[in-house]
Amino acid sequence: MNNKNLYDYILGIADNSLILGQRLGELCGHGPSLETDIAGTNISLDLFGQVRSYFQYAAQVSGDENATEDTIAFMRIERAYKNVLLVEQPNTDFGYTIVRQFLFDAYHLLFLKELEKSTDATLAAIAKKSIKEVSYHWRFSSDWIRRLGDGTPESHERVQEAVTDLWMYTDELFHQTDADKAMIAEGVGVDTSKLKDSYYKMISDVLTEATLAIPEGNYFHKGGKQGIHSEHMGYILADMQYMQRTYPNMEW
Amino acid sequence: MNNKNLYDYILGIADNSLILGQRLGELCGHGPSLETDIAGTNISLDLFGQVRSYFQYAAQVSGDENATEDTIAFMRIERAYKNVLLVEQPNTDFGYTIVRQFLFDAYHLLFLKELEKSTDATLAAIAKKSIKEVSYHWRFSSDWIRRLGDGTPESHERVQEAVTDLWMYTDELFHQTDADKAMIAEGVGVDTSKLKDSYYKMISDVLTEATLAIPEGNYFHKGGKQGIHSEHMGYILADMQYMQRTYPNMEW
Amino acid sequence: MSEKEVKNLEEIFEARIARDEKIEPKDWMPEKYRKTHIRQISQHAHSEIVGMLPEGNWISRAPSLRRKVALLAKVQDEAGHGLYLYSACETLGISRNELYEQLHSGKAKYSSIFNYPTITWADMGAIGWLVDGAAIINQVPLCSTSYGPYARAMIRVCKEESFHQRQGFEIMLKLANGTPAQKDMAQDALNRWWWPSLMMLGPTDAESVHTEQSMKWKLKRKTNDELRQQFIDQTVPQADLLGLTIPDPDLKWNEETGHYDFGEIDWDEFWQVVKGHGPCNKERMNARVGAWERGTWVRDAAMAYAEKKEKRKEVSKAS
Amino acid sequence: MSEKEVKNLEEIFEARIARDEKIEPKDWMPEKYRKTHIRQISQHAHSEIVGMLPEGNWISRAPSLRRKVALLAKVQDEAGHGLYLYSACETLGISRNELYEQLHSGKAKYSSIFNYPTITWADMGAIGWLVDGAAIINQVPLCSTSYGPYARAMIRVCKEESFHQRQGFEIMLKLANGTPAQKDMAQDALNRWWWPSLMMLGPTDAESVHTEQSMKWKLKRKTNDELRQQFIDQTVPQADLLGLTIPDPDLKWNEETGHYDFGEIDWDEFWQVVKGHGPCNKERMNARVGAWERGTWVRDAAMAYAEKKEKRKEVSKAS
Repeated sequence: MNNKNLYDYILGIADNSLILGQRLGELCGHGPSLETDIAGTNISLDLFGQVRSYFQYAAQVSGDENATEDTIAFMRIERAYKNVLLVEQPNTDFGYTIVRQFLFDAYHLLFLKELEKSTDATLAAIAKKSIKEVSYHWRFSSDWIRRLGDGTPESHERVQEAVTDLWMYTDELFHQTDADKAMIAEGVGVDTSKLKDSYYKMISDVLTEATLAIPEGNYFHKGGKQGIHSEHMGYILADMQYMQRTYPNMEW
Repeated sequence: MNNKNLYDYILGIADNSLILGQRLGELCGHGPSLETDIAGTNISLDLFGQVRSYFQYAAQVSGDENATEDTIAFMRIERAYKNVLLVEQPNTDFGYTIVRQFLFDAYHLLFLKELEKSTDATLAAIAKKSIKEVSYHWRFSSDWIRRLGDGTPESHERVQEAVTDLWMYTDELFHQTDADKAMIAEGVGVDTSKLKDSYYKMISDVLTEATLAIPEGNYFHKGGKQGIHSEHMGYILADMQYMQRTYPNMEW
Repeated sequence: MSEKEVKNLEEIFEARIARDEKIEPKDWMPEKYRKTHIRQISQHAHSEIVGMLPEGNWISRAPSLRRKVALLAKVQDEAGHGLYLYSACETLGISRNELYEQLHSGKAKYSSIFNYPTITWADMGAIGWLVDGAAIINQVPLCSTSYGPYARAMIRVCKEESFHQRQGFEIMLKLANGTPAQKDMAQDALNRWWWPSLMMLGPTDAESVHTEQSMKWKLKRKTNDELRQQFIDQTVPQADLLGLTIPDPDLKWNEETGHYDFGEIDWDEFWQVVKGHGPCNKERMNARVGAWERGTWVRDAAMAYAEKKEKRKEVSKAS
Repeated sequence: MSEKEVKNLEEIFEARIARDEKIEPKDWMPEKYRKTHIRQISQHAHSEIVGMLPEGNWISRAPSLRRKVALLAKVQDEAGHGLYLYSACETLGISRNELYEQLHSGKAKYSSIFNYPTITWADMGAIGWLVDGAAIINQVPLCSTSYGPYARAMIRVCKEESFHQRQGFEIMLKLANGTPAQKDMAQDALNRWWWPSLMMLGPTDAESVHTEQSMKWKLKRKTNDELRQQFIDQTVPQADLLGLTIPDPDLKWNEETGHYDFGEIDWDEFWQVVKGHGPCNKERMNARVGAWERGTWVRDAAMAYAEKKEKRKEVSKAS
């Protein structure tokens, strides 16, 4: 592959949307209200739409004429998925689901606003289109953080617990792989280290407004970007890949 | 295949143990006490041991030289699994797990005692060996029915709910497929219709002793023996087949 | 109001319906009209949201990204249909919470078809093709029903349902033209969904209790048996196109009637499922009630937050 | 007892240990001996039951029936070890419930190695080969420790652990001789488990707080660093046999010392995991506490039933 770094870089972006979209898809029909069900499904739809654009591009870049958006989505082994640990965390309850979304959306929005300036025209175009969608995701998740944080004592406690538990996955969002660094050097990739302050300010502002405490933990987990996932990931893939693995080389 | 009916008949027996063993395996390390964990794992072990004997025999009978116990266990599509619906029901809580076990063990024990008389020497031998194990399973599950039924008001209520819910899967145990009928006619298979009264007496006696009500529902579900499973089955198989599907044709 | 006045209002009301005028929420309406509409519209709304479950079951396992996106969009549409229909129902003076309460307690019904399990990917095709197909046949006439909010909701619903049906047929077509494994999967799904789809058009006219009144109020334009015949006549050529066999040995074209004759429907099964004894009645109710109960704290939080916000606004206005 | 009497008893006690006599539950023992043993035995017991989780994670996905059966049997053995060890610990006058309470509250520790995730099938091989390998090195000397019940439990544990280690090595061997995908999987597992396995032998001697006293009581026969060197010396040739590369560029045979030299261990990581910040500390505790809490009603029922049965027996005796 000529563009191994670019290929890896695209997957590094898209796998986050893929796995988060998958997690949201699991909830479809099981939400606390029809409205949240619709919104969650909508976010999942947006994310998978983005994934399709990224993987179609990755398939081109791969130089492998058998590669398609679907082979990339469904036919990799677990160690080859590059999503951050945050997005694979389980749908423990609506609090965890929303906090996971919130912590990702803030990053995602900041990231896309920079990716829009990429020297890679395709990535810039995907970013431009996605920003509108992700702005809505961010509005939805941060509104719910406010509602749950400043709602009832129970909701406050539950969402605080989710914030505290998921906080340790935020730092990985800014971790740079070798492919990331190479792409930053080429002007294609986003230098996420420059987004970190804005990110923590952005989420801290909402948490404060929601009367929630900002966790003080200073230890963080990483590994997802190197393909070292949590034990949840295997089960996500077992379902997600089930059809492609069981009925290989077919069209659907 | 010369022995299609015999092959199907073996699978019809073994798939029950396979899927129930799989369900119990999911619980390993998550039981209410170390002692129940050990017992549950032990039952799972026994069941998988039986499965290996049955499938090794089925592989021979199949006439397919590529068939092995593992291709039979892991490489079929969902519609080709012949287990009853009872054994695929989820591990909702310890009450459901025990009731599922209890309702199956009683049948399993009666069935094996007849299978021991089969004109098929291999099946008779597997049955003979398994009876000892399954007698222990039955003792374990029926003891727990007594404890839970005649324990606390909460345990009584919970186990009663499980009995009521799972009752509708009992009749399928006695449903005879075409392969079953053909094998009964040949003296190989067990005429399960003759076991039905003993079965309901056996479980009703324990339920009564456990101060539990015998459900009055007279509608029953079936379909598993024809490969029409519940929606749970796909997820069981996604996990169970994961490795074989993802890494086909390898030795482990 | 005197009995006479009521009688007078009823006459005016029936005359309006006969002239194809729409009845709107603020208009006077007979109590029976209101009750019948609440029953039918809520049953329809419940069917949409329970109907999300069997299809939702395959979102995590859809075999391609394109299909996953389409399936998500479809299930989302169903949630949307639920939303319009609950809203239409609320115009009749009942709250959404009361309607949920009726669903969760088993007092309200939903379409029995959703009590069958979705066990292969082909079921996503069969549901779109057959179940949505039958639904459209039931629903198209409702686009011109007498109650305005229901008629308007149905126009939107029907448009989307047609799209879903085409999407389902397209899934079947791809399978039917695919590998032997895929073709088997398609045939198997047709085998399992055919008869329940026929039952979706309701009991035979002889057994149907609401037909006459419903006809008058334009809640029904044709009898169940007529609708069923229409569905069969429309679907058989589609099955031929797919190269699939409808699992009914008695099915054959009748030159004389210009319709297909078909075999006996197993009405025992139908009534068993209606009574709650279908393969998934319990799972479906557990899923709905479970989601509702697990969501209580979330809905409470949203309400508490809205109240706080309102109060703060008042305080800031006052100061 | 006077101070002098206690002193006298202590002298007799230490002399017995020096003579390699076993201390039994009913024997007098210094309070510190009792406390140290409760801490170590329970930590060991907790490690067995928490250790069921990372391996239990692969039971449902084992790639063959033979491997599934072996894995089930292994995890069952670990539960069994937990059982003997809790029993041994109970002889020191503490109940199993108190021990669980200490685990669940985070007061008692368990082996940090179990806070790493098992993410591929090869991890089942690596755990058996490396983790059980390191455990045996830790544990074999305990078969002749001074406290009788602990020593006897360890004899049984060690026998089974050796079997587990061979089983793990056999999994690795099969992978290492398998397809490229399998070999990659094996190498990847070695890469991830190597350093945590070295850490299992405990902090460097300089940092180790319990060594001296433990040596005297035969809870320890060698220092952590000696044990670690033994583990490395034993494991390197096994890795060579597998054709796998140990992920340590500084690893090389030292002719002079007759041992392998090895690279710097990341002790920061070790202490982070000990402090509760490993990749799975939270998951492991949630799993244990969750199982315990979900099981309360079951344990209560068993107790209530046993009491009823007892009472009935008394009544029938009395009558």
